Amino acid sequence: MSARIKEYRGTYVSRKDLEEGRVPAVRDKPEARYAWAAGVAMGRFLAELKEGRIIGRRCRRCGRVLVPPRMFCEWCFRPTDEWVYVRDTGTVLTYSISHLGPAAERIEEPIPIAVIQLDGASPGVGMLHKLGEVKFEEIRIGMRVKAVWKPPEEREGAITDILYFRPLKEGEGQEGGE
Amino acid sequence: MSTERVRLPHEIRHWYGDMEADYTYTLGIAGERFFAGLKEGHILGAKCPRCGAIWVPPSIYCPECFEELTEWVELPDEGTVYTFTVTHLGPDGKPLEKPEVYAFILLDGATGGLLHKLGEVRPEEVYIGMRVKAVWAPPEERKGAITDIRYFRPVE
Amino acid sequence: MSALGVKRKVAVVGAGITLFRRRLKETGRELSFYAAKMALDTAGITLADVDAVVCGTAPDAFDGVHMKGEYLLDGMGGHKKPFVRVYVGGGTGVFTPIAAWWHVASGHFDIVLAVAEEKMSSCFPHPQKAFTTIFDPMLTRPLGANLVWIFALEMQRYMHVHGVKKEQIATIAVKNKRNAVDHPCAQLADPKITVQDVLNSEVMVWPVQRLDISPPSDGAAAIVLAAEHVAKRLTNDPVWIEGVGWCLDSTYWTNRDLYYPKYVEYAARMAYKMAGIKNPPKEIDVAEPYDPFDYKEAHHAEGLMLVRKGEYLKDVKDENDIFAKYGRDGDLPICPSGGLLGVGNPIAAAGMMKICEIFWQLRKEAGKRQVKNDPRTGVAQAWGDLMQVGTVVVMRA
Amino acid sequence: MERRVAVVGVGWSGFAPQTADLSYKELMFEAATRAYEDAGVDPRRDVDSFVTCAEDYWEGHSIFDEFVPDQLGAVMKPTCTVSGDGLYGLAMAVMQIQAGLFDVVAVEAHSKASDILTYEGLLRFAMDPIFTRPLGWHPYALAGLEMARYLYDTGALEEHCAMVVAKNKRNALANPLASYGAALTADDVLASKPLFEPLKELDVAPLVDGCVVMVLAAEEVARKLTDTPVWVLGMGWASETITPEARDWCRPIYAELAAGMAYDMAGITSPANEIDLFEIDDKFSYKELQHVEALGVCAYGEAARLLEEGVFERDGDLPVNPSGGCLGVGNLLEATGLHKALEVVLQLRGEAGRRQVPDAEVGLAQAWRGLPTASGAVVIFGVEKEVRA
Repeated sequence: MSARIKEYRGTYVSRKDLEEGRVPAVRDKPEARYAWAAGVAMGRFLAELKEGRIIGRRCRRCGRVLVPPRMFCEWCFRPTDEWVYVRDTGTVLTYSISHLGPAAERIEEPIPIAVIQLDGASPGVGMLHKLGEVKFEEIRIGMRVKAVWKPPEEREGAITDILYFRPLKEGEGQEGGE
Repeated sequence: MSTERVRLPHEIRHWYGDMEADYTYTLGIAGERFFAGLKEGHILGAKCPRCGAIWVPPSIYCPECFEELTEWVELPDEGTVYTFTVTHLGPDGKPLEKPEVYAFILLDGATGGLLHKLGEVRPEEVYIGMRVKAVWAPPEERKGAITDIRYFRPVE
Repeated sequence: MSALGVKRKVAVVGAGITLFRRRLKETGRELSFYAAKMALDTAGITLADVDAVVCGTAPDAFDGVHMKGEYLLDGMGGHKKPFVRVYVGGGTGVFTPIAAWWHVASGHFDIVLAVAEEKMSSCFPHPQKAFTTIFDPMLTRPLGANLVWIFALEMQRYMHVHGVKKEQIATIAVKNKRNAVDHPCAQLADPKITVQDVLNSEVMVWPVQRLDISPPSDGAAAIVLAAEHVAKRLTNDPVWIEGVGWCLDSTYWTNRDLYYPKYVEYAARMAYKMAGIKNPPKEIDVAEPYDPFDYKEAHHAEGLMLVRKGEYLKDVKDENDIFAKYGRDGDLPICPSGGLLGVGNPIAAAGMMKICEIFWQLRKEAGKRQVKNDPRTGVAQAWGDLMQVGTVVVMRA
Repeated sequence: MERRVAVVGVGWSGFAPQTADLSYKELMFEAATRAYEDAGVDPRRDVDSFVTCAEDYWEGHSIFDEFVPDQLGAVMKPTCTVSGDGLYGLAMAVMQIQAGLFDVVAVEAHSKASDILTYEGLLRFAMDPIFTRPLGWHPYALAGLEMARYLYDTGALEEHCAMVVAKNKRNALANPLASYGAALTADDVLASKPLFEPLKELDVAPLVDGCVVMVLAAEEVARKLTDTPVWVLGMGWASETITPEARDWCRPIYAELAAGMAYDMAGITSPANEIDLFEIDDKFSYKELQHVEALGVCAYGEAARLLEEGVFERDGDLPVNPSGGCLGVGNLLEATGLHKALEVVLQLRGEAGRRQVPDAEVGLAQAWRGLPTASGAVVIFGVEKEVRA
């Protein structure tokens, strides 16, 4: 009875009220740490990244190559069948440029990011990563890119073993996607 | 169920991470009043106009009747041990140096009471029904927190 | 859906809401109480009349309490009652009444209270730190992702596929923030905002700018649902829940084309089928699609099939155009409440606010916000997870 | 008359303190595959809706709902998460079917406790941040307080609690899914390390990993799918406030209310006479006694005596936790209730192997959400006599 309700309740507190203790508060931080078991699919994916390779899984029924790999096909609901290496080149499906860091703080150097369909993965199967060595105004959907890896000795089996994707140079990676 | 499993120990991989962030909780309407009371050396409860219950710690609503509670009642800082436990582990699960006695103290006149430590008593002397009284921190050390009461001690 | 079909009619008979603000002094339990109590009062009942309580609240990492439903439960009226919390991320606010609906429609309960709450200010200095935990810890968190990333990627894809311009999208923010001026709980109403203001606002994650986004908020909202025989006893103008739908897409959002929310379409199809709606734009008089970002209103109106894919902003060039099409006296009023962009975005409570708005609109109790087309049928929708879940409720006067 | 609903398929995976070789997704896929195979359904075609039960901090993921559909066959289907025990999920599924929305619904719950490094820290974070957390207590201290008052109130002894532990760990020896089976005496339990006196180390159910998936179907579909439908006869759930100071320290009111609701629905007036076996929450030993009484199996304060008489043994008149319970199988977090339901279903189907309770036709599963909550659910299952050949 919106029009008939006289009072909507709630007591506003400004950030300053809180910071300067005019509104008393309890501060706390949880102890919430985890060691997630990577399992079969992600365990292998991370191990392959350490070797400078990107691996997916193929479902023989629908024929898709899935990156990141999983041991099940979500469309067919059956186990996936085989490991498939995909290339470290691909095509930008969508992109943006972040002026914010992980805690939504403003950052000096904006980060370009993209969803990239890797060559060898099924159409539409992309992965999220950063872009680098590129002028922001040159980034386009459809742009061809290639992974820039950390040196082998610095890799730890993580998505960050790829530093970023850079634009393909002319004549590079012309074999294209499947 | 998949066509392949991990078998060798060195192929088992874990990924470490956390869900830790900083939080600041406003005390709320009832909490602000209650903790301000502790700072002044008072234990405040909230009285339900419908069922007459006096809730400690207080709330702005009666959990039973869902009436809004606006009447504040000062309660004595004495009560009865309703239940207690001799605690050997700290909050992180590590052993305490010396066992502590935690109790739920039913405050005289209240529907609820306070969870707190007992002091000035040996664990084997504590019993359900024991009369206890709050031992307060000196006024200048109080911060408007539950630790403004240091512990409850036997009164007999 | 079952061939059996739904047998028992369920109505909304009361609604309540708190102010939505960046930071409120009340605890989550206290905010829940305000909203729940108001819903009961406006329904003319007390908690003793309530058979069960359904709780909706989004990530525990916002309020900063593990098992947050248990924490909130007595403020929601759940003490000594059957109480359950349902959870589909940002879709929770509209899903909570869906779960409450099946409590009643199944025949087990006659009166159910549904309460949604969020207190995002607890996560200090900024809720975004908690937002990052919604991402896959191995694939996404290590990249330093913040929540806006994925929406920026989606917005870009939407603009690219349909050739939609940022100037057009900004009109949605203008409409909703202006509409919110008439909402007594609104956090970010602005009667004078222009498209240029939105385009000049700080860039967050291109193409998303500050005024494209709804703000984090504290707040709560609630409704009372009743079985037909009880509803008719309680009120002369019950608002019936005639369709419910929800749908969840794959976790692997980088493996999907983000230009269109197919999961919203599926959820809408389920709800429309149940409500017997065959031609949504003709049969729906007022809509509250989920608008945490301005482009999402377009995205979701398309998913709800209120317009054709990619055509929500067709011929919309400026502020006047959007009000002519989707204003309160426009062709199809959309987000007359002011939406999340204007009223605020305490996640689950924001979805519930949309349900409250449709309830008030269909009862003709929305005061200055009342749409002018004598509405009989309305739809509310929310969305969440990793651009993944759609929740839809169709209501009729 | 409400639409009848039956369990037509069950599946499980894990049930070990450590499942480091599988991700939680792979664990879920395994349990789901078994359940769909058991039910004879294809989830992509036949299952209309999916309900998963999880809490974000147990998983280490905010909005855990995001991470569930693929491995359950639930993509682009009505799928939701219930932040609660698996029995709540089961109740939601039943209501979805009874409302006339769906014919076949799958329910999932799991524990991947071995992914958690800071269990105590998480429990502490579940307490009220204003009134309870600042005490700086280990959350299990609340169990010590409750146990002490329960023993005082009923006259039950620590020895009785120890007997519960010995019984359940012995039952667990006959259960291939149980990780904590042991041939122990009550004296061994009494001699274990005091934690929150009177609560001792062996009074506490240790954590374990495991996943359970169940497929539920409306009567007309259930009859087509299986010759051994296990009917949901009754269900109930209830909560008390999170504020310990405002709760009843003697009686678990949440369990009394949940049981009352379930009995009303099932038309049960004398649980001890009408129910053949009970799977009851025993995350702490005293909780089994408390819950037995709350379920009306006996009067308040009588459970200890019946336990002494052997009534709750697997071959007793009223078998309680023939699976080994949480004390023998482990604390499965939100999967606790679905594991108990799984045991009841297997018993009613006559598929419980060495731990089979003879001639069981009606069984009850009950779960409590664990500290610091006072919330729980009850589901009663039954089979038709002629089905059990």
